[in-house]
Amino acid sequence: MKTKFDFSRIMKSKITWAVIAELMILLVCLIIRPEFFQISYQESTGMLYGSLIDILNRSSEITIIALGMTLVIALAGTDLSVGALVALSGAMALKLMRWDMSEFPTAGDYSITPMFWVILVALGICALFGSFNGLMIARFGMQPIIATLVLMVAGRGVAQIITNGRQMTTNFAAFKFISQGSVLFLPMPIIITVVIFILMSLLTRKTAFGMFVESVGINPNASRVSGLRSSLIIFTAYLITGLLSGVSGLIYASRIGQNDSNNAGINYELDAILAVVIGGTSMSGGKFSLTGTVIGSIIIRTIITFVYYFGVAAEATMVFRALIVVVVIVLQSEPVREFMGKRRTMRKVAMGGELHG
Amino acid sequence: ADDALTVAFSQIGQESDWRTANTDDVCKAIQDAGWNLVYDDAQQKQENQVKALRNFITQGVDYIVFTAIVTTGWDEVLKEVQEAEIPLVLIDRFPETSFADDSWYTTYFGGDFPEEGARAARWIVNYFKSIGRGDEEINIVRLEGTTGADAQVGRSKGFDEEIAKTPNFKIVASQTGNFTGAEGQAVMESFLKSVSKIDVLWAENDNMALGAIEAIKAAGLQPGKDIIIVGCDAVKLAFEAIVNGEMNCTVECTPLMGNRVVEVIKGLEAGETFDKVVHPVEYVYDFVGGIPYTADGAAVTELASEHIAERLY
Amino acid sequence: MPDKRILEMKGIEIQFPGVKALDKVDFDLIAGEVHALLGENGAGKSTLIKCLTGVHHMDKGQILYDGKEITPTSPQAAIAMGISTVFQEINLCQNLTVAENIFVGRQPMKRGKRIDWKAINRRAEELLLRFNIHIDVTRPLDYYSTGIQQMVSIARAVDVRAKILILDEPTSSLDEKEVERLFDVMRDLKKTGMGIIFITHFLDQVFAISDRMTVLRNGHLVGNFLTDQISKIELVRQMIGKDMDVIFALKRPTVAEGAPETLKVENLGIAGRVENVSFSLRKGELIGFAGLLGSGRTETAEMVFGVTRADHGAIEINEKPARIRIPVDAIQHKMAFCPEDRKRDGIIGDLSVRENIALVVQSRRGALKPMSPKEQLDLADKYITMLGIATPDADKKVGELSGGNQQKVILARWMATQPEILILDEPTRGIDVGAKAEIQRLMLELCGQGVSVLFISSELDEILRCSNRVIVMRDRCKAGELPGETSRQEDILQVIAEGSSLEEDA
Amino acid sequence: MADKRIRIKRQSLTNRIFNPKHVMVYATIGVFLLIYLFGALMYGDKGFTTIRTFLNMFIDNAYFGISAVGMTMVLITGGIDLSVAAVASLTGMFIAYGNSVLGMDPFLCIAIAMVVGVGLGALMGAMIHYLNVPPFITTLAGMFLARGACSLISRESIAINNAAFDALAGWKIYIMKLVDGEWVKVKPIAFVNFNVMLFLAMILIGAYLLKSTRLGRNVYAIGGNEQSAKLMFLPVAKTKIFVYAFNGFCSVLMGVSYALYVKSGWNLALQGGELEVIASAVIGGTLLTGGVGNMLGTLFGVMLKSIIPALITFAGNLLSWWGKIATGLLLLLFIGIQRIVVTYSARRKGSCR
Ligand SMILES: Nc1ncnc2c1ncn2[C@@H]1O[C@H](COP(=O)(O)OP(=O)(O)OP(=O)(O)O)[C@@H](O)[C@H]1O
Ligand SMILES: Nc1ncnc2c1ncn2[C@@H]1O[C@H](COP(=O)(O)OP(=O)(O)OP(=O)(O)O)[C@@H](O)[C@H]1O
Ligand SMILES: [Mg+2]
Ligand SMILES: [Mg+2]
Repeated sequence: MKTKFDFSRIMKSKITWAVIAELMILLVCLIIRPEFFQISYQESTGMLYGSLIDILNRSSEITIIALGMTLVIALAGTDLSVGALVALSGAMALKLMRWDMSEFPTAGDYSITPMFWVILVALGICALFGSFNGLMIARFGMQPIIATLVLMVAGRGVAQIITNGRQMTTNFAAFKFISQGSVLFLPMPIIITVVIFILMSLLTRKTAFGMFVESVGINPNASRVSGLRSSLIIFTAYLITGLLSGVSGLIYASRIGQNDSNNAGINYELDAILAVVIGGTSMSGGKFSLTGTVIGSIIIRTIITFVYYFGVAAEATMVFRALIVVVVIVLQSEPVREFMGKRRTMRKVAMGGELHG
Repeated sequence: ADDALTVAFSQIGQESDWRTANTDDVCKAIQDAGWNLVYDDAQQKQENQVKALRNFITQGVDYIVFTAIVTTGWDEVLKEVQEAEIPLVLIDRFPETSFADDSWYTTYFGGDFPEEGARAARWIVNYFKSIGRGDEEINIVRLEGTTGADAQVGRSKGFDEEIAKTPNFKIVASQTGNFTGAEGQAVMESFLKSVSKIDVLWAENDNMALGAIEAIKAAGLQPGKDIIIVGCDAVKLAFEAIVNGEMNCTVECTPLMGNRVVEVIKGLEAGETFDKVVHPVEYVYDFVGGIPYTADGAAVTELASEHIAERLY
Repeated sequence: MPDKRILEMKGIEIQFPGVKALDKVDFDLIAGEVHALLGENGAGKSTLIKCLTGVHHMDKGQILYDGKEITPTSPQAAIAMGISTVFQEINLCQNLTVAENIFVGRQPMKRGKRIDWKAINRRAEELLLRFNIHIDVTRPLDYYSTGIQQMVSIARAVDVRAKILILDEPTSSLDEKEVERLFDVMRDLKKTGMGIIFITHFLDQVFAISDRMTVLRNGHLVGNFLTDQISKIELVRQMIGKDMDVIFALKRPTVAEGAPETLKVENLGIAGRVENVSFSLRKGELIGFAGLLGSGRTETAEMVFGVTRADHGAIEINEKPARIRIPVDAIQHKMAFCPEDRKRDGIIGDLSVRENIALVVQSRRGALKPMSPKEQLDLADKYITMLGIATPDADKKVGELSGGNQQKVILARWMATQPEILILDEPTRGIDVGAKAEIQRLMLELCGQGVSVLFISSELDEILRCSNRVIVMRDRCKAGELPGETSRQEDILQVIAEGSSLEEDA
Repeated sequence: MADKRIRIKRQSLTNRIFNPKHVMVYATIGVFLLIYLFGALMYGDKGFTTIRTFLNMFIDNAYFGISAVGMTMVLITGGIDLSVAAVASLTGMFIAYGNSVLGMDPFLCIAIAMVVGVGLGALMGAMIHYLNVPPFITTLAGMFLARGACSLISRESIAINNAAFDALAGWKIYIMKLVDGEWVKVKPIAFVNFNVMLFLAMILIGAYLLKSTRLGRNVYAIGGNEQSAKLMFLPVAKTKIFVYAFNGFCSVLMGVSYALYVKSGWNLALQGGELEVIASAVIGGTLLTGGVGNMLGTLFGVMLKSIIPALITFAGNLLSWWGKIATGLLLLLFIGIQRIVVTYSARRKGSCR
């Protein structure tokens, strides 16, 4: 019974619509220019090369953040500070790394060579700020939008202070490896994303953490009475999101080999939230889907790549995005799915009636 | 408490290191001159800048130094500045107004954006001539700045007009990279896949050029060789790239405007008048050197390597 | 015939995913009668009401109102036609004042342009006086207890002067005095020719007020009876479809001589809220908490379980001092707590029955030792059969179950932890007779197995039937303690009445 | 009956005054006064205390304030609207493009913008209500749509040059004072313009709607508990759609007001303005969870929100990023105060019977 292929269940799943939307966009690409799907092996870099790889590669910054954001949203919260933390993480990393720039001595130039420290400190500071958000929300009961707004506003300022408002560059190979390196013929960002996805899946599905998050997201009071330490769970979710923003920030900084406190992570909060919602997790908290989030993020990046590749005016991205969002969201919405479900059962009932009559 | 002049400076924001250098230079020059400085950073928002200007009037400052974030929308507030009889010194960007005459500002000092675009175009054409490919079909891709920004509009226009003179040089793709490295990189990635042959990349600022270099490397091509790269602004990072052979040329757009501001204000205090529009002397930097590129000789090509040490931004 | 049928519902069918909630149900209502709608939990009573008021849309069927066919499309349309409803769950806005809750949407206007706030407050006060409630109507609703809130929502429904008044379990959080007041009002309304549909699980109340009754079972119509022509026993049989003698066979637990004290509470309290509550509970003992609404029983239970933190007093568990600040501490001490407000503090609506039942067991194990879905399913199935939870399968969302079955799920959740001390706050509220007896039986069975039970209920006979000892609360203090075996209802009422000046004035 | 009524004691006046709902507004006003005092002490000599500085708070923020009126209502229903600034920008673009490029009458352009803005608002409201899509996402899509449309119209800023429009933008009432029997403009020049009037009018209209109409009370009820509101037979759909449509109306007015302020249209105008608007309302005591908020609070929220940048400009601070951090800290401080006030009043509530 259980192994039976349950078509109606699949149709009801929110992820299904996200996948269909993604396939539709790709179909359009296929019709316009089949080369879009070309993937080749690049000798010099030892990587696979093609637009599809680009989409995966470039979506990684948002995907990684959105994975954390999924937990936050499942807890009926939001984190607006992720973009600022992306900038912060890059700033911190570059501050520690001016080592290969020594031929241009600048006052205050110093280096902590091992990558270990660079990563640890950059991620550490982001985790710290993430836990600041967590503390505000879990311990002091602030509204998430407001609590994270504080860091959204101030975070970039802190990044500027760390770097004294300067952009610094690095060609440190180990750091560049984060974005330009490759493992298994795939660019590192994709590998990092996959690893984080697996870790997050393990965390949420192989432990009871996922169920706890859903429980607290749906009914915090009842969860408390049931012995869940909801503040700890909420705190953890924001901490993870902060940490993952840091990872995303390192990838960003590594890509351009610079810190960029002004532009790094701009609007990432919106994209990450969008990815989560397109992926079928409700903003009012509760059931969540990490897979859906990944698909949501890929959809967003596909649209952007589409625009670049086909030379559409960049201004149109916004309109495109809006339309895709509307379509996906409408298809996912409760009433529409109910309506479709009802029609299906009605048809079934009608057919059954005929058979019997 | 003191009778030193109070000079107010309304800056756009801190969107790039170029801008930071500009801010630092102007602020430092004003303070070094012994005047009181009132500085305001508009954080990329026109409304903040209008507020700041009105606030300067309230504070009764003696001079206002002003960089307009966007060309239009200043009539009302500039009228108020005029009404308050505070002399206005424009730098970097020039606001359009509907005033009958040009008595509303004292002088403008800033880059000539169309000329910068034209210089890039001239350098490209000359370069290909110098290596004997002047008559080949040359494909150019362009990374535009933030759409609608003064610098983007000017540089695009100047480049278009100049390059049109040599029909075998063609712009085959053009897309905005919003003046940022990350977007320059992403757009370049797409160019590399959607355009079959790219000879030249013209990036309307150095940040985008630097981002694009990473994308070119990832595609297994050699930046600076397989694709000739021309940037704009002449920041230190671009010099380094040129010296490393990963970039070929950058057209200067200097952020150093402090000295001129001080000079103007001192002059105004002494009752002098100034030309309404003055452009700084700027260069084109490359590694080849020695290629004459201007018809009028107003600026000459300099070797990037010789200027690295003195670049602070 | 003088009877004027104001409402006829014929062949109503409603399908929810997985359940046929109503199947060819007929119902009718005569002007000036109180018509009780009865049935076990999940029988479809609330659904029928929601169908009539346009909250749910029926798949098939016909509704005649005053002889004309109607299709209620929205609650607003229903109210416009003169059908006024008090729903099962209290549905008021906590952020508005009492007066506003009564009048929102139909405020008296001054010269047609501005809301007349003075009139609202005055009329709200007058209206509540009909129910003998003297409160400050300008305070926000959440200032008052559940009972008062329930009365406010009834007042709102009554004030509409509709032709049909529907009361879906209005008495579940009212005490006896308040129920009496409500009945007085209902009798008044009857005289004006209003037809009243009354849903309740209290059979005594059914016989006290109703003229006629309709019984549903599993979404089917069982029958239609005149109140004075059916006996209680017969009615119960109709409702649950089999004879009921369990209720009368319940035996209170016997506590072994010298059984150890599992829980001892001394001078526990929160300044200004509940003061100085002391009692002790022995292994296998059941003590009942009686008292009027708002007498502080729930607060006491919540303090003992750490839901609210007590600011003075001490708790001893198994004769060792215990520090209980949050529910986690209590759970560590093998306590369990079924809260009073199951919607707010009980169910996790969007999670499945399986996950809801496994929740506390899981939380006690900690996140790192997860139960496999198989384990969860076994656990859930065990309790679904044991408690007779009506659900198609363990993966149905709890939010989609009927109220009574939700209550059973919560009970299952706690029984699964095998507690030593079980606190039940109104576990039988809003539960049908069959299930109620079932829950009482379970409770006593647990006592037999050595679990100590603290049982809060507003039904005195229930308390008296089950408890070894009865603790009476009044004005948020412990007022007295009575032996369960020998006391009568009057004794409890006596304790409550003595010095209860606040209630005397009212 | 009458004597019975007398026996009911209503809460005392102090009790009503210290109602937690109001206390938030007091906190806003208090913090505002505190900052004003601070500014006066620090920069009084630079002109912080002049009438001009005070009026500037209105003149420079009227457009945000106008939008905050609609936003307050949306927030009270428990929703949020991220599209306001984009719609305002689109309005400005309509006026600029219509007038300067197509040669249309600017007031006709405003009328068209009204239809578009109110229509988009109503559409979003309907989507939020009927399809149950979270407001954050719906209005985010609305924002993308409006910004995108704006950029598609023109990528460059366009000046508005129209005599009637200029006249409206330039209309001012100067503050005068009597010097030697003659009325002269005060120095530095201070005035009130059309935007300020519009802002104050909208606040009054908003306050009237919320306080004295059924619709306004329904807004509170929906924010308190939407499910309950439905079961209390309130017209939830109509109310929600109205609120978003009204907010669309306010957004268009913000666009008009901003166009009057800068006399141009720009696709990037007011970027991030939605956050400023939301922050103003929230600082004014509106809860994002819905059900609580009022116009007086919003008025002071706008003023408080505007006094901070003014102060920063007066400080003439070199490091702009310190400004960001200062704003962040101030926000934090303010939330902290609100939080303490709320917990305090909750405790008080528990202790009095
Ligand atoms: N929204 C819903 N979705 C799915 N199923 C539902 C929904 N509402 C009710 N049901 C199902 O319909 C059936 C009838 O429920 P209803 O609430 O009418 O019972 P009831 O007679 O009012 O019970 P109780 O006395 O416990 O309140 C139940 O089996 C319930 O699970
Ligand atoms: N007459 C009243 N006036 C104001 N507030 C009241 C009144 N009665 C009760 N309350 C509030 O309602 C709560 C009722 O206390 P509690 O729930 O512990 O009582 P209970 O005996 O369990 O009654 P219930 O049957 O409602 O559960 C208290 O916290 C109190 O603040
Ligand atoms: Mg029911
Ligand atoms: Mg209780």
